[in-house]
Parts: sequence; C-alpha cells; structure tokens
Amino acid sequence: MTRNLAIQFGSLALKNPLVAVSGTFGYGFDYEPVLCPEDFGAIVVKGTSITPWPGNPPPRIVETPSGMLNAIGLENPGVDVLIEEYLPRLAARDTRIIVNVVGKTVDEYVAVAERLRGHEAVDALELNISCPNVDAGGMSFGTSPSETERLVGAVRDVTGAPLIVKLTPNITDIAGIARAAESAGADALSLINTLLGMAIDVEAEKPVLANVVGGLSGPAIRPVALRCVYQVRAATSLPIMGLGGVESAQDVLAFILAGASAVGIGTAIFRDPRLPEQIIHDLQAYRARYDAWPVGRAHQ
Amino acid sequence: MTRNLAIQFGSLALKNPLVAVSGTFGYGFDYEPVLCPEDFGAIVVKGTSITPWPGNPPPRIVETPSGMLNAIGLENPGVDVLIEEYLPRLAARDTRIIVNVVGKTVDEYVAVAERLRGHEAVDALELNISCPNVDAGGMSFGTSPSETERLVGAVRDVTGAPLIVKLTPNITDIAGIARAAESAGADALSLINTLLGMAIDVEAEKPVLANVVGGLSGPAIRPVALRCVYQVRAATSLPIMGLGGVESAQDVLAFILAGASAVGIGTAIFRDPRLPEQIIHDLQAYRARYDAWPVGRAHQ
Amino acid sequence: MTCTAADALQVFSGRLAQNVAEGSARRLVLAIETAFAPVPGQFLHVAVSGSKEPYLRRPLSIADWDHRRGLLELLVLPVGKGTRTLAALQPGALVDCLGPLGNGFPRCGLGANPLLVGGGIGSAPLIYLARQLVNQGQPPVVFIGASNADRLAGEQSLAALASEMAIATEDGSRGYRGMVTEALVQRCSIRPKPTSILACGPRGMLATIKAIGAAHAIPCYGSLEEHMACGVGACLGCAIPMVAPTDGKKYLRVCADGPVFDLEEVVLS
Amino acid sequence: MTCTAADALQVFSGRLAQNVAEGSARRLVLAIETAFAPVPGQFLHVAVSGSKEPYLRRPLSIADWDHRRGLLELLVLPVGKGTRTLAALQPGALVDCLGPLGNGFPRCGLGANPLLVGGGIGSAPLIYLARQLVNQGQPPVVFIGASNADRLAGEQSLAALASEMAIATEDGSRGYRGMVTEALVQRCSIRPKPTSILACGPRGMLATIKAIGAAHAIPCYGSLEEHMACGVGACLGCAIPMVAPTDGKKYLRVCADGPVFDLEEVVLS
Ligand SMILES: Cc1cc2nc3c(=O)[nH]c(=O)nc-3n(C[C@H](O)[C@H](O)[C@H](O)COP(=O)(O)OP(=O)(O)OC[C@H]3O[C@@H](n4cnc5c(N)ncnc54)[C@H](O)[C@@H]3O)c2cc1C
Ligand SMILES: Cc1cc2nc3c(=O)[nH]c(=O)nc-3n(C[C@H](O)[C@H](O)[C@H](O)COP(=O)(O)OP(=O)(O)OC[C@H]3O[C@@H](n4cnc5c(N)ncnc54)[C@H](O)[C@@H]3O)c2cc1C
Ligand SMILES: Cc1cc2nc3c(=O)[nH]c(=O)nc-3n(C[C@H](O)[C@H](O)[C@H](O)COP(=O)(O)O)c2cc1C
Ligand SMILES: Cc1cc2nc3c(=O)[nH]c(=O)nc-3n(C[C@H](O)[C@H](O)[C@H](O)COP(=O)(O)O)c2cc1C
Ligand code: FES
Ligand code: FES
Repeated sequence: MTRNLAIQFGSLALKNPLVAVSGTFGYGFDYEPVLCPEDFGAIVVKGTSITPWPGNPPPRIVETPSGMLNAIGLENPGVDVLIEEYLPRLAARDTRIIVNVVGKTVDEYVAVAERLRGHEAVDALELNISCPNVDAGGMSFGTSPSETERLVGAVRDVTGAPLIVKLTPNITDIAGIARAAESAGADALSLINTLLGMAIDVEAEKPVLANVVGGLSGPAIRPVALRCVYQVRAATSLPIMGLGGVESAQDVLAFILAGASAVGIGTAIFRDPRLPEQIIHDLQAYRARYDAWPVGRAHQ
Repeated sequence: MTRNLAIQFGSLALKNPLVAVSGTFGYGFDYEPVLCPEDFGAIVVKGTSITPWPGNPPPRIVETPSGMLNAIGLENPGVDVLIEEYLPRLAARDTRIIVNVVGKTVDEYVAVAERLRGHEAVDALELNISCPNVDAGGMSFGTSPSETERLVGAVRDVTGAPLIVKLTPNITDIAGIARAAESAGADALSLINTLLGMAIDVEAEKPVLANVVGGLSGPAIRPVALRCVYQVRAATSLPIMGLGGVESAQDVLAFILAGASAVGIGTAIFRDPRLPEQIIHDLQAYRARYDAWPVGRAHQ
Repeated sequence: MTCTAADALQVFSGRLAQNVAEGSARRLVLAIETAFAPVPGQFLHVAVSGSKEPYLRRPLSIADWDHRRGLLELLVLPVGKGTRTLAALQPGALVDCLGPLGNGFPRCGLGANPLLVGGGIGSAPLIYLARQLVNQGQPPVVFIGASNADRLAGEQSLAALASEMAIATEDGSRGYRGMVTEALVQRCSIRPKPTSILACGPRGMLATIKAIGAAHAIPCYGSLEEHMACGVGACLGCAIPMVAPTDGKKYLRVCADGPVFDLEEVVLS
Repeated sequence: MTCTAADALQVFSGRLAQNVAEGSARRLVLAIETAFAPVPGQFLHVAVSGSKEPYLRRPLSIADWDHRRGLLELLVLPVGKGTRTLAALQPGALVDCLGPLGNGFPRCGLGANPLLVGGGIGSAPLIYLARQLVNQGQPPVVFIGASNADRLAGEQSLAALASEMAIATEDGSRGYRGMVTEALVQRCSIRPKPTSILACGPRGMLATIKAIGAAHAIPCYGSLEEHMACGVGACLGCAIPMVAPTDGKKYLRVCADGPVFDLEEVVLS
C-alpha cells in the first residue's frame, strides 16, 4: 500500500517531508533536469542579505571523513536579485519556497523581511542566526538567548509570513535558544546548521580554508543533529525541520521519530543528485506502516 | 634521516607524541601483544572515580558514519582497584601513565587526586570535566567557566602532579573554559572529549542507546577537534594534548601544527590496532623535515 | 609485537579460498598462514576490508578450523552493511582478522552427554565445538532450529559430527515444526539426559534454555551477542547485566568475559 | 526527469572498457549508452564508486569522446584517495558520472592559428579539443610540458591531431629541457603567430600564459581547477576571484562559470 507522503510543517502543508536545505541547492535550478525544485516538499534558497555579499576567498570547501567543511561566507546577490530573478521562476514550481535570511545587524534582517513582505512566492522565512562563517554575522545572535529573542522579535514585528528560526549546534544549551525563539514569536525551528570545524594542510603548514574555520556538514554530523532535534522537541512545542547528514529514507524517519515534521537534505545531494528521488520512493514503504507520520514517537 | 620523535608536553617528556586516550585502551593491556602500553608516548587510563561506578545499561555503543557513539557511563572499578591492580603493572612499562579522573562532586574529584598523591607510577592527572554520559556528573563543570575554576582549583590544592584538564566541545566558547582552567592552576589541557549525539532505531522507534544520548568519537569529529585545538592554542599558553578522530601520521601532524604538543588516538584503534605502530613509523618522515616539532605553526 | 604464541592475540590476513551459499548465509573459507590455535566459541573481530564504511570491525564466530590445512571457516548471515560486504567478497580477497578473542565453551565438566543447541546463524560456533567434542570422544547431541529452512546454518557439517541430531523450523519447512527449544524440553525428559547444554542463538532462545536447564538441573552455557567496538575488553562497550550485581559492578563484557557465559550468571531479558 | 537532450545534465554509468597506463596517469575508457554530446573543456563529476570514502565526487575533464562508438576517455593522475581508487578500477567496473558540466573552450573567435598548451595532466581536455578543431578544419599547434617524461599526458593522441607539436620537460627527460611556457614565448615571436591560446594546467603555468598573451595581444583561454562539492553551480564552493570585482560580486564559479575562462577575467595569483 502506498500512501500520500504529505505532512504538515506548522502552517505549511508539504507534499512530502523532504526539504532542500539552504546553500546546497542554490535557487533550485542548477541540478535540472536530474533533480528539480518540485521533487521536494519545500526548498530553502541560499542565505539572502539586504545588499549583495561577495563571500569568502577560496579555498572555500574541503572534504572530511563522511562530510565536508564549507566557508562560503554567505555569498549572495542580495534580496533584490532574489526578487527579480529567482522568485518569479520559483513561483511557477509546485513546491514550497522558503527564503533563508542573513544579516550582520538586526536591521539588516528586518530589511530583508520587509522587502519580502507579502511576496506571494515566499511561503516562509528562515532566519539563519547560526551561520558560523561571517565574523560579524549570524553567530552572535544564535549563541545568546537574549540576542535571539531580540532578533526574532524584530523580524516578527514586520512579517506575517511563517517564521522559521534556524539554530546552531555550536552552543552549550540549544534548548535555551529554542525557547527564546519560541517566546519571541517564531512559528517553527530548523536545526541544525553546520558544526564549526577546520582542516589543516600539513604540506602548506596552514589551514586549508582561507577563512581558517568552516562549517561541517554531511553524514558525520547526523548523530549531533538527531540529538539536537530530540532535545529541542522536548523543550518547545514548535514544529521542527530536522536536518544534518540525511542520506536515506531511514534517516528521514529517524528525524521524524526524534520530533521533526520536515526533514532537510543538503550535502548528500552533492554525492548523489538522484538521492532525493530514491528517498521519496523509499519513504512510501515507511509511510505505509503508519496511520500518520510518527512525529516525535521516539520520545515515548 | 630518522630523528628521535621525543616531544615535551608541559613538564612531561614523551618519547613520541602519540597518546592512547582515556576509555578506549582500558588499562593498557587488552591489546597485547598486538599493541602495548610502551608503544605510546603516554597512556591515559579509563576514567577513575573514588568508588566503583557500574556504568550504563546496554546497548552502550552504536556505529555512525566515520565514527561511533558511546554511553559507557564511566564504568570503572574505582581508584583503589586502579592502585592495587593496575598501577603496579603499568609502572613496569616504559611509557607515561596519566590517570583520567571523574567525579560527581568536587569532593569526589579531590578524593581521587588525594588517593593518587605522590604515587610514583602516576605521571599526571587528567580531569575529565567533560564526559557527557553521566547525568549528575562531569558535564556541568566543563560547561561553566566558574565551575571549572572551582573544580580545578580544588584539585590543584591537593596535588603536585601535573594537572591536565580535558575540555568538552559541547559548548559555546571553549576558549573561555580553557582560560578558566589556566587561571585555576591547570598545567595542561587535553581536547576534545566526545560530541553529544544520538542514534535512533527506526524499527524499534526509539533511541538505540539505553542512555538515549552518547558521545560521538572517531574521524567524523576530527574537524571539530582541530578547530578547538586551534582556538584554545590562541587563547592560552598551556600545553595542549590534541585528540579526536586521529587515524594517521598526517592527522598527528595536523594537530601539532594547530597547537598540540601531544596527540591522542582512541576510536581508530578499534578499527586497526596496528595503526599506532604505523603512525609512529610514518611520523619519522614528517619529523625529519623539521628541527623541532612545529607546534602551533599553522597560526603563523 | 613480543609474542607469537598460537593462542595469543594477533592481527592476520586470511585469503578467501571459498565463498558458498549455505541457505541465506554464506560459508567463507579462509586460508591463513600464521600459527593459530583457537578454542571453540572464540570469535574473530573482522574488518570490512577496503572501505572505511562501516568503520568498526564485526565480530564473527570461528565456525570451524582445520589446523592441518590452515583453513578457517566463517558462516556469515548478511543482515547489514558489514556482513553484506563480507558475504559478497570474491575468492582471493584478503580478510583482515583480529583474534582469537574471548573465552570459548568450557572444555571440562560437560559430562558424558553434552547437548548443543543452535538457533539460526548461532549454529556457527557449534561446528568447531562439535568437532572438538568428537575428538575428545564425546560426540554430542545436536539440536538446531530456525524460522525456516533457509535460515538453518551448519546442518551438513553438524550432522557429520553429531551422535544424534534434531532439526526444527518454525514454519515446518524442514524437520519438526516448532521452536528448537520445544524439542529440547522433550529431549530433557528422555534418557540419557543431557549432562550439559551448550548453546548459541537469539537472546530469547538462550533465556528459554536457561529456564529449561534450571528446571532439569542441567548446567547451560550460551554464547551471547552485543554490539562491539574493541572486541578485546578495553572499551566496555559490550555490556551484559550480571545476575548478581554488586555495589560497584553490574555488567560483564561479552567480548572478554564471554562471549560464552554460564547462563546462570547473566540476565537475558 | 523531464529532459533527455544529449547536452542536458544527466547522471549515467560508464562501464570501464580499458584502463591503461599513460606515464604516471591512467587512461580510462568508458563505454556509455546514453545520448551524450559534450563540448571540449567540459568535465564530469565522478563518484568514487562503491565506497563512501571519499564522500564527494571528483571533477575530471572529458579527455576524448568517440560519438560513434560511445566511448569516453578520461585521463586520471592518481594524487589522492579518490583518483587512486579510480585509477585502480578493473575493466567491467561501473563508473557513476554526473555531466557534462561547465562551459567548454570557445568554439569561435579562435582565429586561423589556435595554439593549445597543456601542463602535466592538464593535457587531458586538449585531446578532445584538438579533435574538434581538426574536424572544424583548424588543426592546432600543440605544446605540452611536464616536470618529467612520466608526467606528460596525452602525447600520442595529441601528436596524431596537431599540425605542429612541441614537448618540454623540466628535467629534459623528453623534448626540450625547460618549461613549456619558455617554448611558448619563443613560438609567439615566430610567424604565423598564434591567434589564440587554449590552455590547461597548473595555476602558475596559466598565469605565465596570461602574461605572454597580454604581451603579444593574443586572447588566452584557460581551464581552471578548484575543489568542488556540487559541480553544478549550486554551492558556490569553487570560487575564483574576478579581475574586475564589483561591490557585491568578487568571485566566479569554476564549475558553472568555467572551468574555461578568458584568462583576462580571473585572478590567477
Ligand atoms: C561474539 C559474536 C559472534 C558472532 N558470530 C557471528 C557469526 O558467526 N555469523 C554471523 O553472521 N554473525 C555473527 N555475529 C553477529 C554479527 O556480528 C552481526 O550480525 C554484525 O555485526 C552485523 O553487522 P552489519 O554491519 O552487517 O549490520 P549493521 O548494519 O551494523 O546492523 C544491522 C542490524 O544488525 C544489528 N547488529 C549489529 N551488530 C550486531 C551484533 N553484534 N549483535 C546483534 N545485532 C547486531 C544492528 O543493530 C542492526 O539492527 C556475532 C556476534 C557476536 C557478538
Ligand atoms: C574542472 C576540473 C577538471 C579536472 N580534470 C582532471 C583530469 O582530467 N584528470 C585528473 O587526473 N585530474 C583532474 N582534475 C583534478 C582532480 O579533480 C583532482 O586531482 C582530484 O579531485 C583529487 O582528488 P583525490 O581524492 O585524488 O585527492 P585528495 O585526496 O582529495 O587530495 C589530494 C591532493 O589534491 C588536492 N586536490 C583535491 N582536489 C583538487 C582539485 N579539484 N583541484 C586541485 N587540487 C585538488 C588536495 O588539496 C590534496 O593536496 C580536474 C579538476 C577540475 C576542477
Ligand atoms: C556549501 C554549503 C552552503 C551553505 N549555506 C548556507 C546558508 O546560506 N544558510 C544556511 O542557513 N545554511 C547554509 N548551509 C548549512 C546547510 O543548510 C545545513 O544546515 C547543513 O549543511 C547541514 O545539512 P547537511 O548535512 O544535510 O548538508 C550551507 C551548507 C553547505 C554545505
Ligand atoms: C568507548 C569510549 C570510552 C571513553 N571513555 C572515556 C573516559 O572514561 N574518560 C574520558 O575523559 N574520555 C573518554 N572517552 C573519550 C575519549 O577519550 C576521546 O576524548 C574521544 O573518544 C575522542 O577521541 P577519538 O576520536 O580518537 O576516539 C571515551 C571514548 C570512547 C569511544
Ligand atoms: S567490545 Fe570493547 S569491551 Fe567488549
Ligand atoms: S562546486 Fe558547487 S558551485 Fe562549483
């Protein structure tokens, strides 16, 4: 028996639980026709700032065991190009569009949210309060409950769109930040962003990445991501998008059991762009076991 | 040209930089004759408490991509058995012996340090303020600078042995804890302990580990460990034992370049007990390039 | 390395000489060249060669050992990443083994009528055990069972060694229809009564055997499984609860204190 | 999948038909069955099959493509985990490819005398490029160089296609002793002067070529390398600095904006 894979992620009805995460899938079109935006329940576009950001000098990526480090530095053309160039094309696709928002100050986040206010192609905003790559950027918000509250509250004031807050794992108490986001009016949480890491080139005797440190993603971080989702599920009642190292339908189900109602995939697509199609196929068999997706059932 | 691999780790002269880390090498004898305590520059014995600790119920371990989770729960027979049964045997071996100390209260740590005071087989103590496995245990000390200071200060007061403090990566600011340990009188730091993670059994619909969460180790965490060593090197002047996911001589050199003067290996031995011998062999070639080990040179 | 005694721990390569189907499992025959003297019930910790995924070794019982020809047998049931990769190896492949590990089945105190019980792939270590008992002049009674005929392991080898043999499958596709432990209960009320039971199989089967043994005052030894990291006793990863815990000690290590335990000593629920 | 045009992005398997040594490198010939129409200078993003270590794909130039027989050539220099595994594949193995990727060498505006320069393994994409130029009736002048004879790649194939060919090795073990760019400098002062330079090789070689091109007012196109994750333009991992950055944009993507660039556009230091 195959069932409809649809799942409710807060106020968003997703046709399937799989989400293309921010920064790994561009604006959705680069893998076509192998992989298309409409293959996913939702796609999150690259972190978007109020003005264009150039990003970090190369090298920006390096492979690590079962994962990779990136220090892209949130290169993006800015919200205006997003609105003019990408959103119209994305609007034509049958999927949910979530815009990942970045900024160096509260005002910059607010400005992006204001620009996107009421845009019909935008189904939700995802506040990246966690990207470890930009010195003066997101990191500081996401590691302090009070700063998180301040930021989320300010963006909440200017947008009616569903507001997802993306949490960093590089922190002592992720549940505390989750509660701060909840009390400031977030509609949902997504987690995790990358783990702060680095690699050293022993021949050159220096860090591989020009930015010295970068964000670790891929299967290597999956155990940390599952733990964070499990902890946050127990600490708040907000819907959760779980992500970090997903590479199979079994992983998707593990995140759902831990408490996620949407599950993101990023790095694993680099290895195999056919994986989302495979996962969605394999999810049918899991879905058939249940009356409804067993969100959070591992807590019982 | 082959050179002597000796390195100075604080006041300890090690015949080579490789250290068997706590909890993965028992009391040093389980792998004999394939791998012996004297193959290492130093060995750190299993976390030792003042009274015997039974540890967690099984399952205690589960494999993850390029790593594993463990929730042993610091099972150990207590400091008296260590003194009576293991230290005499270890004393006969040509290596440095470091005792990893655990406790649920400051007093328990202090009691272990007092019992080991002046023991000639003990070259140093390593305070495990970071093990994430015991609810009421180490975790709380290692995530708070003031608690770290209180604990390290109290143990410092009762021991003249070199005092190594082992830091957790499950924290927002590892440099802050490192500075706290330094100001309270630590002689050296070791890092990192495991990352807090979990795995879910999708068939059973529950966490794999009886303890729910466990500590992630192995190559998967190496980028995080290198980043921590690099950050701590920049924040304190204490000698560092770097560890986390080491599996080759190249990794050892990467940790040295990041700022470590001793480098630990744990999980990788489970995969291949011949690895330490291989690494030490391969280190000769790296050592031959330098007049002295290039500790911290990646910071230049 | 300071010691090369045949029973000492070693790391060695076996060259895969044969890989044949045995029901759902594969019988792997490894040609090895080092001195080697395992005890029945001991196991090897086998690296899933080549790839680093899976990362850890996998414990596999020594199913048989032909000292004269240097041939070692493993029976591998492909259930996951590691066993599937091993089961698919081609002859000529090198298999990286750590062992022999653990304590095997007891060699004495088994009495005149030892009875061996294997459940599914658990029959593997019983082959080498039966061979040793035959060599000691104590050909054993052997009972093996599985969910269905395909899941039976070691039938042919065991039949050649057993003094008496019974087979049970849950679906009746081979031998008696039912659990192997049902056949065992019946056998325990027939003369000559077994003087000891030596078993390997699922936890539930061992628990039932423990109860049967207790009811008939027959000592029972069982080989247990737990996930393993080191396999040598260093990591304390493979804990099994003790029946008589003390204040400080509640668990034994399957790898180093077992894998064979007097079933009275361990909690099997 | 909605589109199967031969030049569209696709994932396909190539069956390894041949794997032969070519100096230090290996020439891999893949038999492929899908429609495929790559442009010279495009590349494939190749999964290191079977194992998940290394995890990411590896970019490899399309060295040659025989449309009629469906045979694709790769030249692989084993420098690390991924290339070593690929170089050791046995005939019959399936190689998982994503491609064709990137923008190839320009097809027009090259003038009557295009000159191709390959450094080391960088000669790989020049074979297919030379073949195309020959088909267009513009047989190119080809210069290849390497540190030593073993590091030269594609010599035989290129010799068969070139209108004129020069070889340089730094140690003199083959051809002229010295850098290939030294030979190039000399060649640029001889008639007929090259009308364009199309190059692939180490960053330093490309920088020198850029300078030579500027001095002689010859347009230069070079194929660049950078570590890649996605290979399709999505991750922004493969940045190369632009010569004329703007406030908001400082980098181009090697995978999607290149790998072939007008060398005037990119910073090579
Ligand atoms: C002492 C000992 C002797 C053994 N002898 C044999 C033998 O002779 N032949 C044989 O086929 N198998 C034997 N096993 C079991 C074998 O080790 C496991 O089946 C194997 O480790 C599974 O690895 P995998 O990578 O294939 O599965 P994974 O992909 O790791 O897991 C697949 C499933 O198997 C479970 N599993 C993993 N490891 C174990 C384990 N050690 N015990 C129980 N379940 C596990 C997992 O939880 C999961 O549900 C023995 C185990 C022990 C402890
Ligand atoms: C567009 C393009 C086309 C290429 N074409 C070919 C080709 O036809 N034949 C060929 O042999 N190689 C080619 N390469 C280079 C090849 O991709 C790298 O050698 C390969 O990725 C190294 O992977 P590895 O796993 O073997 O090495 P690793 O173990 O990953 O690394 C070994 C060393 O190589 C370096 N390295 C890794 N990846 C790259 C890279 N992409 N560029 C430069 N250095 C790298 C590492 O920093 C390290 O020093 C091409 C690269 C690009 C970007
Ligand atoms: C190349 C790259 C770029 C990324 N860019 C962003 C970004 O712009 N905004 C963001 O919130 N997260 C970004 N991330 C983090 C991912 O969205 C995701 O949190 C992380 O990669 C973990 O998921 P994965 O293991 O499935 O890749 C990026 C990750 C990668 C690998
Ligand atoms: C099975 C196991 C047991 C451990 N026990 C201890 C311990 O008792 N005390 C301690 O400080 N760290 C303990 N650790 C953590 C290791 O010492 C080390 O910090 C960690 O495993 C990272 O190193 P690795 O990746 O080389 O294994 C344990 C790790 C493992 C895998
Ligand atoms: S597996 Fe390590 S103690 Fe048993
Ligand atoms: S490799 Fe992803 S953009 Fe080039």
